[in-house]
Amino acid sequence: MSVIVTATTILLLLIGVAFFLAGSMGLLRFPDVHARLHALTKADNLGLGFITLALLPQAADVWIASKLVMIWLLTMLAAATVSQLIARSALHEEDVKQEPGP
Amino acid sequence: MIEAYFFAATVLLMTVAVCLVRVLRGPTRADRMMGAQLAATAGVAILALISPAGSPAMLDVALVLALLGAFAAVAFVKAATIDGAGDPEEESQ
Amino acid sequence: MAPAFSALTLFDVVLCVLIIGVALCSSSVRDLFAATVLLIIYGVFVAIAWVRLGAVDVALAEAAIGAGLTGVLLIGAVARLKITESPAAAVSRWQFAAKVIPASLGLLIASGLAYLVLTVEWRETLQAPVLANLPDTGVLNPVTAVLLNYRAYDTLLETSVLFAALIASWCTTHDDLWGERAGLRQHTRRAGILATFGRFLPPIGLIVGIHIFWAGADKWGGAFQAGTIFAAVWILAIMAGVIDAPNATGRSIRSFAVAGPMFFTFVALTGVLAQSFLIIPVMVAKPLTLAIEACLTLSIAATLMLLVLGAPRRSA
Amino acid sequence: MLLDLAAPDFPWIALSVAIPLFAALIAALSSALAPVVAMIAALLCLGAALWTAVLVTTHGAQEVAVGAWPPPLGIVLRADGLAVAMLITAGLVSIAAFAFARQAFSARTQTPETRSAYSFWPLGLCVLAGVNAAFVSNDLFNLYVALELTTIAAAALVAMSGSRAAFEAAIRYLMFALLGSLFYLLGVVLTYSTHGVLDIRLLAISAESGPSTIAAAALMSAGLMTKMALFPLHAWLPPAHSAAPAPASALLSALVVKPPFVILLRIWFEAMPELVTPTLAQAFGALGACGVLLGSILAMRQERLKLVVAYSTVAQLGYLVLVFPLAGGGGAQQPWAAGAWTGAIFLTLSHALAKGAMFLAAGAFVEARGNDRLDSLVGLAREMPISCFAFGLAAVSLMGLPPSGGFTGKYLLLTSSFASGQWWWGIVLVVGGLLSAVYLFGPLSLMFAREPALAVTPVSRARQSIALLLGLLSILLGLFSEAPYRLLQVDRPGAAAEGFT
Amino acid sequence: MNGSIPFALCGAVLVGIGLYGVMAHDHLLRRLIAFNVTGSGVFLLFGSLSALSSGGATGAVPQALIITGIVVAVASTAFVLALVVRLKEEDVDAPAPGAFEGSSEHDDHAP
Repeated sequence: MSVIVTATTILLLLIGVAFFLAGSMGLLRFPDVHARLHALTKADNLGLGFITLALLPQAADVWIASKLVMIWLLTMLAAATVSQLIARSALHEEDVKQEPGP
Repeated sequence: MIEAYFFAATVLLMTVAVCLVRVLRGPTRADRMMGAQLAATAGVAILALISPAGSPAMLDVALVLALLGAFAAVAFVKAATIDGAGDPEEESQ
Repeated sequence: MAPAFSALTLFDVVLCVLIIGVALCSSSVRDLFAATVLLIIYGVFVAIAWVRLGAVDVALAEAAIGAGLTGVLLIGAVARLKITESPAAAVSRWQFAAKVIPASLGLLIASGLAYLVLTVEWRETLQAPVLANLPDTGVLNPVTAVLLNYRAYDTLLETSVLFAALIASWCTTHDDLWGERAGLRQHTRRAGILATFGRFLPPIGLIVGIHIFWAGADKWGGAFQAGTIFAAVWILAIMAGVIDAPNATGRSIRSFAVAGPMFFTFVALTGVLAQSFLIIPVMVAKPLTLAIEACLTLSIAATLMLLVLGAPRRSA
Repeated sequence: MLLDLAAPDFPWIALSVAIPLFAALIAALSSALAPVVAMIAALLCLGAALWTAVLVTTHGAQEVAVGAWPPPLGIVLRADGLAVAMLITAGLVSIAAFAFARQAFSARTQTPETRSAYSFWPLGLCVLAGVNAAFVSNDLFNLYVALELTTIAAAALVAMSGSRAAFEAAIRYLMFALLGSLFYLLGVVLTYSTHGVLDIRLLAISAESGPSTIAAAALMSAGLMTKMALFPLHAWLPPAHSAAPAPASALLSALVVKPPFVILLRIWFEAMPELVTPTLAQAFGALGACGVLLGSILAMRQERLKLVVAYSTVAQLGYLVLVFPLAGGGGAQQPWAAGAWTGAIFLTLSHALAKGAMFLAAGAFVEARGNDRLDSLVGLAREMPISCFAFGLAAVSLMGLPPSGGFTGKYLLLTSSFASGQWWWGIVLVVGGLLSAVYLFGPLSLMFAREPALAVTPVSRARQSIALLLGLLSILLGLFSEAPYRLLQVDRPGAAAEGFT
Repeated sequence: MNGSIPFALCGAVLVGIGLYGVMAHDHLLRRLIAFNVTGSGVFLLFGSLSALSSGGATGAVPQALIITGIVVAVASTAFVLALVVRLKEEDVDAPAPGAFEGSSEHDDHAP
C-alpha cells in the first residue's frame, strides 16, 4: 500500500518496542520497588499503545481495529489498577519484612 | 510487513527474557509479580503482532489474556494482606 | 537442506527457547513464589505457542486456564502456606541419588521423544472425516464438533471429573466449617481501587465470555473457555468484595454446579430411545448443542470458581 | 414402547456408566436421598451387567458406538466377557460397600448435614462410574479420562476420614497416580500420532511395531503399573487403602486398582500382542513376583489389620501380571483353553470379592473395638462370629485354597506354568500362597483364640452379613466356575490362547 | 524443515524438565508446578505432531483432546492444592516437624 502508511507503521512499531525495552531495562536496573513499578507502567501502557497504533492502519476491518483498541484499553485499566495495588502491597511488605536477596 | 511484525515480536520475547531476571532475583514478592505483569502485557502485544499472519481469532486470545492478565496480581495483593483476604488500601490507612 | 530464513521461524525458535528457559527457571529457582510466578509467565507463552500452531481453541483455553486460573490457584496456596523457600536439604549421598535418578530419567525421556519426533513419520488422519461429517453436527467449529458430538462421551466424563474434583475439594473442609462460605471472608475498602476494579471488569468479562461462547459454535472457543472466563470474573468480583462468596455447599450453588453435567447425562440417556447412547439428532443438532454448551458453561464457571476459592476456611 | 430391552444391541453397558453418574449428581444435590439413590444405582448397574452377561453369552460381544459415530471418529463401548465379568463384580462390591456405609454416612442420622455423610455418596458413585467406564471403553484417550475420574474420586475417599494421616496418604496417592496418568497420556499421544486412531481394535489392525509404537506401549504400561501399584511403584497403596473408611477401602482395594490391569491386558493382548518379546514377558513376571514376595513379607510385619489387608493387595496384584509370561503357555496340553489368561482374570474377580469382604469385616471390627490393632482382635470370633467367618472365607480365597475362586485362578496359572516348563512361576504361586497363609493366619488365630474378647460395641448382624455375602461369593466363584469361565471366553483375544509369538 | 518441529522438540524437552521436577522436588507445590509443566509439554508435543503430519495447523481431534486434558489437569491441581493447604492447617494446629515437605521417609525418587 501507500509508502507513508507502511513507514508510519514501522516507525510506531519501533517506538512501541523501544518502550518495552526501556520498561524491562528499568525493571531490571532501577534500585527499588517503586522506581521499578514506575518503569513497568510506562512500558505497559505506552509500549502496547504504540504497537496498537501501528497495527490500526493495517487492520482488515473496523471490527478488528476496535478489538485492538479494546485490548489496549483493557490492558491499561488492568495495569493501572494492578500497579496501584502492588505499590501499596509493596509498602506493606516492606513494613512487615525484608526478604533476603538472591 | 508480516516479517516486520515478527521481528518486533521476537524483540519483545527478548524483553521478556530480561524481566525473567527480575522475577528470579526479587527481592520482594512485589518485584516478582511485576515481572509477571510485564510478561503478560508483552504477551498481549506479541499476540496482537502475530495475529495478522493468521486468523482474527488470535486477537481473541490477546483479549482473554488482557482480561485475565491482572488476575494473578489481584490474587497476590489479596493474599499478601494480613488475613489473606483483605485489601492493601485498608491497611495503608 | 538449510531452511529458508524467515522472521517467522526465528520467532518460533526464540519462543521455544524462551518457554524452555522459563520452565527451567521455574524448576530450579529456590523461591517458591518465584517458581509460581514463572509458571504464570510460562502459561502466557505456551498460549502463544498454541496460536503459532494454529490451535486457537487450545490457545484460548491455555490463556484462560494456564495463565489465568492456575496462577490464581497457586498464588493463593503459596501465600496461605507462608513458605517461601524450599527447606535447605542436607546434602547426603541419597539426596544426590534423589536428583541424579530423576535427572537421567528426564534426560532419557526428553531425548527419546526428540529422537522420535525427528525420525518417525507421523500420521494424523482424522481431520478429513471430522470435516466431512461437520454438516451433521450442527456446528461449524470442528473442535466444538469433536467435543460435543463425535467425542461427546469424553466431554461427559470430563465434566464428571470436574464435578468429582469439586466434591473432593469440599472433602477437605474442616468438619465444623461445613456449609460456611467458600474460601476466606473477603473484604475491601469501599470505593477503593480494588472494589472499583471488581465492579468495572466483570461486565467486560461477561461480554468477552459471551463472545467466546457464541463464537464457539461457529469459529473458535466454546463452553470451556467461556466457562473459565466467567469463573475468573466471578472470582474477581468476590475478591474485590463486590459480591459475597457463595455458601460452599449451599443448595443453590450445588444445583448450579450440577445442572450442566446433569442435563448432559440426561441427553445422553435419551439416546437409549434410539438403541444407542449420547445421540445428538441431526434435526435438532444446533439448538441441542447450544443448550448443552450453555448448561455446561454455567456449571463449569461455578465449579471452577468454587475450586479456586477452595473449601471454607477460618480467618486468621 | 419403542424400547426393546431384550434386543442384543440395547446399550446396557452405556447405562452402567450413565446411571451411577446421574446418581452421583442427584446425591450431590440432596444428601437425604443419597443413600437410597446410590443403592438403586448400584442395583441397576448389577442388573444391567447380569443381563448383558446373558446377552453376551448368547449373542457374542456387544458394541455401542457412542453418538452413532463409528471409530476412528467416535468412541466405542464394548462388552466382551472380560468387561462384563468386571462390571458384575463392580456392581456386587459397590452394593455391599453402599449397604455397609448406610449407617455411618446417612444424612438422616446426622442433622445438620456433615461433611463425610454428604461427600461419601457422590464420590462412591463417581468411583463406580469411573471403573465401569474404564471396563467398557475401547478408546485409549477415553480410558484416560475414566481413570482420572476414578483417581480423583478415590483419592477423596482416602482423605474422607479427615485425619492427618489420611490427608498425607491421599496426597501421596495422588502424586503417584498423577505421574502415572502423565506417562499413560504420553503413550496415548504417541499412539495417536503414529497410527491416527485411538480405538483398541483398530489399533490391533493398524499397529506395526515402529519405535514410536514401542515407546508408546512402554509409557502406557509404566503409567498403568503405577496406578495398579505394581512393584516397585506400590508404596502409595497401603497407607491410602488403610486410611480410608471401611466401605471406601472396600471400593478402593476391590475395584479402583482393577481398571489399570484390565487396560494393561487390553493393550498388550488385544492391541499390540506382537510387541511382547519373551524377555519382556519374563520382566513383567519378575515385577509381579517381587510384588508378591515383598507385599506378603510386609503384610506379615504389620500390627494393624487394615494394613495387613492393604499389603496383601500389593501381593495379590503381583499375581495378576504373571499372565504375561504364562499366557498361552502349553496351551495344547491343557484341558482349558487360554488357561493363564482366564486364571489371571479369575484371580482378579475373586480378589475383588474377597478384599471387599475383608475390608468390610475389618470395618465391623473397627466399629466394635474402636481400632484395628491386631491385638484387639483377640477372641472376637465369639462376639462377632459372622464377621470373623466372613474374614475367614475371604482368607481362604486369598490363599487360593479350594474350592474358592482364588483356587480356580491359581490352579489355572499353575497348570500353564508347569505345562509350559516355566516352573519358577509355579514356585512363586505356591510360595505366595504359603506366605498369604502365614500373614492371614495371624489375625485369624487371634480372632478364634479361646481367650475372652475385650469390650465390644455391638454391630448389627445385618451389616456384618454383608461382608459374609461377599466372602461367600468369592468361594462360590470357585464352586460354580463353569458359567464365569464360559463368559470369559466370549471374544477373548487370540493372544490369550496362543500366547505372544 | 516443517514449522512445527521446534514446538515438537520444545514439548519433548518440557516433558523431560517436568518429569525431573515431579520426581526430584521435595516440596509438594513444586511437584505440582512441575506436574503442570509436564502436562503442557505432553500437550504441546501432541499438538505439534498433529501439525507436523498435516503440514499445517493442529487438527480438530487433538485440539479437543488437549482441551479435555487441560481441564482435567486443572481439576486435579485444584484438588491437590486443597489437600496440601488442609494438611498445612493441620500442621499449624498440631505441628509435626518435616511433615509438610515431601517427607523424607517416603522414597521420593521412586514415583
